[in-house]
Amino acid sequence: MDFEDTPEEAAFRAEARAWLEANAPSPEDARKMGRETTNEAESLKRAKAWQAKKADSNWACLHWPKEFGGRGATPIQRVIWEQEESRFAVPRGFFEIGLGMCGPTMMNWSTDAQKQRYLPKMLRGEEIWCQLFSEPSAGSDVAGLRTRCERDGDDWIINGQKVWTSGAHYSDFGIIVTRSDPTVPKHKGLTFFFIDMKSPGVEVRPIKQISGTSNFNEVYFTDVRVPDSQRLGKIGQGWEVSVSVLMNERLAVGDAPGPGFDEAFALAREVELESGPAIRDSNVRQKLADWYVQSRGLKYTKFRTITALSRGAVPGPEASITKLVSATNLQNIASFGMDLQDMGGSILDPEVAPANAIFQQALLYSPGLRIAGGTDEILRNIISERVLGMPGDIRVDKDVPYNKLPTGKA
Amino acid sequence: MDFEDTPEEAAFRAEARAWLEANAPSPEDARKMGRETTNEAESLKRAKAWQAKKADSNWACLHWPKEFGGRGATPIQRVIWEQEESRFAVPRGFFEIGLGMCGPTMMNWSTDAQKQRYLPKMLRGEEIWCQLFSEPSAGSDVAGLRTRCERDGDDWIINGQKVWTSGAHYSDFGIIVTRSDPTVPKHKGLTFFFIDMKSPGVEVRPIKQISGTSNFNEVYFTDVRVPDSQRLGKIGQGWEVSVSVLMNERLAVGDAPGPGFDEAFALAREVELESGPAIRDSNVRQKLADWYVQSRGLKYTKFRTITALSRGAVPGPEASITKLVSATNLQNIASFGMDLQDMGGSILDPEVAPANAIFQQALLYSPGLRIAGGTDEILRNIISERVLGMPGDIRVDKDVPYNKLPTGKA
Amino acid sequence: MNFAFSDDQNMLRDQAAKFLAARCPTSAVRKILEGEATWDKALWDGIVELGWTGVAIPEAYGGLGLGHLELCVLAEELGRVLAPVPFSSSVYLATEALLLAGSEAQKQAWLPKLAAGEVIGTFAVAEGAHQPTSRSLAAKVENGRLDGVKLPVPDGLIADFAVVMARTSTDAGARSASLFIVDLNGPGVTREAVKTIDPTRNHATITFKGAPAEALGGTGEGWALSEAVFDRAAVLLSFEQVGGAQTALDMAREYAMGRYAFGRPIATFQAIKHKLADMFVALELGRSNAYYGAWALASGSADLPVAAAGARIAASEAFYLAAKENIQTHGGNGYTWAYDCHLFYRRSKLLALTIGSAPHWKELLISRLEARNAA
Amino acid sequence: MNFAFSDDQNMLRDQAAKFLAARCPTSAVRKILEGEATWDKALWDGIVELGWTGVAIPEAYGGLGLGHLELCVLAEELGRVLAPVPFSSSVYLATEALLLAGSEAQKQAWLPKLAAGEVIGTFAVAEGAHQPTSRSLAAKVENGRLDGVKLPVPDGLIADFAVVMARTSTDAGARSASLFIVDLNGPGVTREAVKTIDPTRNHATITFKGAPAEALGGTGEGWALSEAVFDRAAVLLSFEQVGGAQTALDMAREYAMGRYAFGRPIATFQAIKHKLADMFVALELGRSNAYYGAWALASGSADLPVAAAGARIAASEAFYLAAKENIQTHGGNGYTWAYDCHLFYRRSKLLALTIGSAPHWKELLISRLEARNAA
Repeated sequence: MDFEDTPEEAAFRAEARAWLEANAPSPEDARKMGRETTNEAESLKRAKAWQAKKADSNWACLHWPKEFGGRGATPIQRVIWEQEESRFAVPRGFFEIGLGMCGPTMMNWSTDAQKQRYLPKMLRGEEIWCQLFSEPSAGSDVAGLRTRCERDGDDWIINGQKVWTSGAHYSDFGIIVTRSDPTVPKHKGLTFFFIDMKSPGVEVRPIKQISGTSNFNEVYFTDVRVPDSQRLGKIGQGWEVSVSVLMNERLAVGDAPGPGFDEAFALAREVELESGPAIRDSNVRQKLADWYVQSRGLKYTKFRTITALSRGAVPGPEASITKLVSATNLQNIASFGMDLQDMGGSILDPEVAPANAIFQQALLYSPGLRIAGGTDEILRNIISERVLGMPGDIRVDKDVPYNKLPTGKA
Repeated sequence: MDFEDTPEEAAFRAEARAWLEANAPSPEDARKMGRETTNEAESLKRAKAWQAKKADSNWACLHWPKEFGGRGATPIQRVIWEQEESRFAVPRGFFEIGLGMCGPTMMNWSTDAQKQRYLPKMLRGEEIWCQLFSEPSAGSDVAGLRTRCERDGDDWIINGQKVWTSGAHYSDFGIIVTRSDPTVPKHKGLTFFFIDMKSPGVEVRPIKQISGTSNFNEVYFTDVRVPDSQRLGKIGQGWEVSVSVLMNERLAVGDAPGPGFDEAFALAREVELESGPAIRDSNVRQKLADWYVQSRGLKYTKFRTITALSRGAVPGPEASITKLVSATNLQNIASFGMDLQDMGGSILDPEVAPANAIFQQALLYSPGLRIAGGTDEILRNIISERVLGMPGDIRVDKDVPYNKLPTGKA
Repeated sequence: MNFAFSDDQNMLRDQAAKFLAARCPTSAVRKILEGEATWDKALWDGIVELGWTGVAIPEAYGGLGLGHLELCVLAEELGRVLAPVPFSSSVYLATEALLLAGSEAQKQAWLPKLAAGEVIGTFAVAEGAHQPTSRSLAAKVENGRLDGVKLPVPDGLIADFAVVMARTSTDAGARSASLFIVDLNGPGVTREAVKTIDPTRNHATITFKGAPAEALGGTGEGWALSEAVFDRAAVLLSFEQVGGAQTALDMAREYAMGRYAFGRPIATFQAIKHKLADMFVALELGRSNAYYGAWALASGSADLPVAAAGARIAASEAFYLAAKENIQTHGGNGYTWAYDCHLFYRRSKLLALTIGSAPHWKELLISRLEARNAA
Repeated sequence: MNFAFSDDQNMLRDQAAKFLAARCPTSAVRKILEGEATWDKALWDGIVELGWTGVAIPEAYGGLGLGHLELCVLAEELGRVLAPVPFSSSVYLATEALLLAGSEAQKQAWLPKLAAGEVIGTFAVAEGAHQPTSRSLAAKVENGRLDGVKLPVPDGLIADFAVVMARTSTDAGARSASLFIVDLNGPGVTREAVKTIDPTRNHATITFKGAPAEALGGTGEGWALSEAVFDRAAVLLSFEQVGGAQTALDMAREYAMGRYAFGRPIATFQAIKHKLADMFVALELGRSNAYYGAWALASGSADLPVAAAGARIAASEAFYLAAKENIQTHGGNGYTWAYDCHLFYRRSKLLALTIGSAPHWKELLISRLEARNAA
């Protein structure tokens, strides 16, 4: 056990650091590249420029194979790059879904010509991609989706609605799974495409969340025409393609963003209770200790994973543990922080509430983190089935034609 | 809302109190009537004498109809009697299953002649009854039982094993559900009897629990002969009879016995931590507050139930809530009490550990309370299905012949 | 023994439920959420017309002279629909403060107007995002003039007057403060809305600069009186919380029954069934503690301080759990602005804080049990 | 970065697992449970023969001169099988105390014997069923003679000597006590078994009346030294706890897969699946914290106090949860004496208390983080 870099790792780190120090934007410029700024168009422009710059020096996407402009980096190298890049706080939000999910999907399932056409521009940030899976009536049960595709000559016609599509409004392309045959059991009647998001009949509407922000969209498809050449995988093979994409999603999910142990500890040191400083209250101290230990447990679990990956192990369900624990803790810490602020804990004004009201904000967005990317309940299923090898839930829908399944009203 | 007795209630209370004051055993004698004494035979003798005395004055079993020697009492009257009797701490453990479950079953399903023969002796404590339902491979799933009954002329021959039978070793009779037809779905092939526990082929063995005590038995049946006249309900109607019995069980379950808020509060006032008296520690105080509020919630829920019953409502699932909350809390309080005792918390010697080691003892027996009479998981099912009206779990065993069901190895 | 509401009280409940179902659908609450108004004035007028503002005010002061049990019944129904009106501020807090501490003249002056809905009151203690303590309290009254800043003041933009806690001694400690009645439409008062997690209930920052202040209760009794007022409000709020929790549980149940995944209603999954069972258990514990609080409040029992703390702790827990897990049960839809789940979640946390957080009340409860034990 | 055990260490693990599977089945543990013996002497002899007692003792003192990582590997395997031997008392506590505080002469005198298994040591701090504090500590040493009563002393009937904490100043406070080496077979020592919740590990009440006591470390350093020893033991015990939790989870999984109810394995019910998922999550958090503790211990990191507290808190939680819910998963069988579930449950709570309870360690953790933050 050893936290030091090997000589090879140290050399890689030095190289990354040198390039970043020479090229990274100033903190002020970096802030202007985030997805959640007030001027999205400007952010997008700056972010694309930075992505292109990274691509020019082969830092755009470390885990892609070299043939597509990646670096074919080891897991440890990716971690080292992330550590170094994070010191400059350059947002990567615009490109994450494309590079993390859509790119690998295209590499696996598209033609060589398509790879040549789309991957380099995706890598350079010239074209942005999104992922169109979830539907209003198909959340945890993605394969229950209703969006139809029907063959029309060399094309397909798509009708339906997707939901929770991050970045749909600024995306150029998207990957989408649709139902081509409702008369067979649900996993068997799906077909997968990539589509041009600027096609006629595609309409994007933002979804307002509890927190008041809109990080996701609904996307409506009305007679959207897609050439058959943009089909990925065979007709009816859409579920297999989707599963290969979702495996990448699990890897991408990280710690819940927001107040954690550090912020709760700082708040407890700041706040005065009738009995004295909150940090002297043993109830506060016991809770802080729990959160410290859990957050450290997640951190060291990540170290263990990286070590295993660097020795050739296949990615496991560690991301499920991280999301399950950190989203729940975030909600609890938010509530706790507000309790510490007592009667005034409801104040959402960042000028008034301690720590710029991050506890109050986290209370409002944390419920979403317990749902998006796999609910608590689905994550526990994943852990019990994929790690512990326990059987799946009893399936009543496996051998039933999709159009004979009960659908309910919600 | 009003905690005072109505005039009728006050009169009943006065009558009960007067009789108890004139007749109840001394505290010392009362202690000798418990099931958990070292000399069970002596306890049983004394308890039977007390039960007969109660029967002579019509106090033996308030909720039975008058025709069988009961009092046909209202729910409020039962509560008043329990309140008054509890002041004398006279154990009722030997007779509870008979009076609470077997008696009502006989009233519903046996012949008039049988009622005349068995109920008065049951009421007077002359004959003790037990209930034979659970089996090693049929716990939560009672209907999965394996014990066979086979017709032989006017008799039935029973072979198999029951388990978790409280009081089997001192019981004279028992009610038992058995499988008469393994070729039909499991709920349909059951037949119910009452049996003489002294019959040849009945063997009772105590089960040692974690706590080291043996409150339950295994009962083995080897070619036990039961006359068809002792069948309760029709052949194949055994599940219906069982359900009527189990409805009574839910009512009988009360608070988990052992350290609760009061004992935890007292311990916290007794124990010194490095920081000072434990009761000054805010973590301790917050936990105590939770337990106080929960125990009071259960108490007042009981008041609400009694009020509803006295207005003619049908007993609901309140007992499930009580058992679910109090068994879990008991385990938590036990663990908490031991934590307060720190390094010495493991000491089980009642001469050394505070409060006669009740926290340590409770740690050892509380896991059983989360299981016996319905596991936590079954109780949550009951609440969701019977109170909230949610659907049952998906059943794969409903229409399958019993002998075609998979059985596993445990 | 009789641990239930009477037939008359249940009839009042039915009437209230019918009235609120018609007049306060969630669309009405959403108007406030979206900032179309600060509060639902029309609903309030209807409430006043029904006499609810005077339910627990004696007839001698223009009220209906019913009791606190009737108020509990109404509170539960108001909580069920998240009524965006200043009922709790005016009725549970300001009115109770006057009933408890007002001189005969003050009662004569204010209670009939409160009963008739001619004025709306509130109660102003907090001074920012921290626990108000005898060391931190900054607002002060000297020579009948109040200086200081109170926030968040519930219904601060709506109320006509406030009962304000202010320092009357430079020492810290239990006798450092007193209560005052302050005309919010009078001189020396500036009000500004303050954003909270629940926009469906108005809150304000109120700045006092030499505002005329009339003592309510004796000098130095501010902490004790506000504790007594909060005990009463705790019981009444616990019924609002129970009402809100019941609606959240009902919503979760209905959604789970109608939402299908994997070819079956999600209500058939134990993860959902057991979640709802836990919500129900918490609600029952909350409801039963609230009932005991109602009895203690209505009967004038000496056990009120303990009963009120129990009701507040259990009901706060029940509502927050139900609201939080109702969102979870709704999955993706649950955290959209468009679904109503978040309205209950916001309100649950608001109510859990408004007269002090759960840790504060748990501390109070144990102190009170210690005192009872010592007595 | 490399956050895993080495190939050599994993080979040691495999050897240990094979040895313990053969020599320490639960039937061996049950012999101690049933009182047939105080400990498993034959198993201990095998352990000594393999050199485990000297793994972390330098070669200069007769040990194998490996390190604490190897000891962690062994601890996990010993925890997995609930080995009823005085390994933790002698190796994690007594040996570590000597390594940490012993004079050269003391090391020369004791370590070779400990490594060779010729003597067994233990560590005696507690004086009854309460937290030992600088106010409560009663055992005292004057003129090299120890008077007092220690209980529960782990392996107190088995050990040959004990490191004993005793008062050397009549004042309370951090410098009130010192550590002493006391020969338990010597004069002035009476021992008697004391019953604990886990009969598979011996504990004793030891009464000292003028027993000769030799100082270990400086006068007044007792509290600081025992804290340092407990930090080391906390890491090692956390591996025993992780091992125990893993076995409990494995048992629960195996039972759930093989037990059928309602025509299907109970492992298909979400209530069971999600329970086991939660056990696994707690175990992973425990294991990862334990790994960090191992790194801090083995590398001599200044972060050891924080790392040790983290390992102890997370591993105690993981083992207790796994053991408790393993019983629940087994249903009726789970709470019988005949099934092995309770052996793990008993051990989990014993280990969670033996060097101080979770609340105590959480308090320590936050104090240490405050100190680090202030530095």
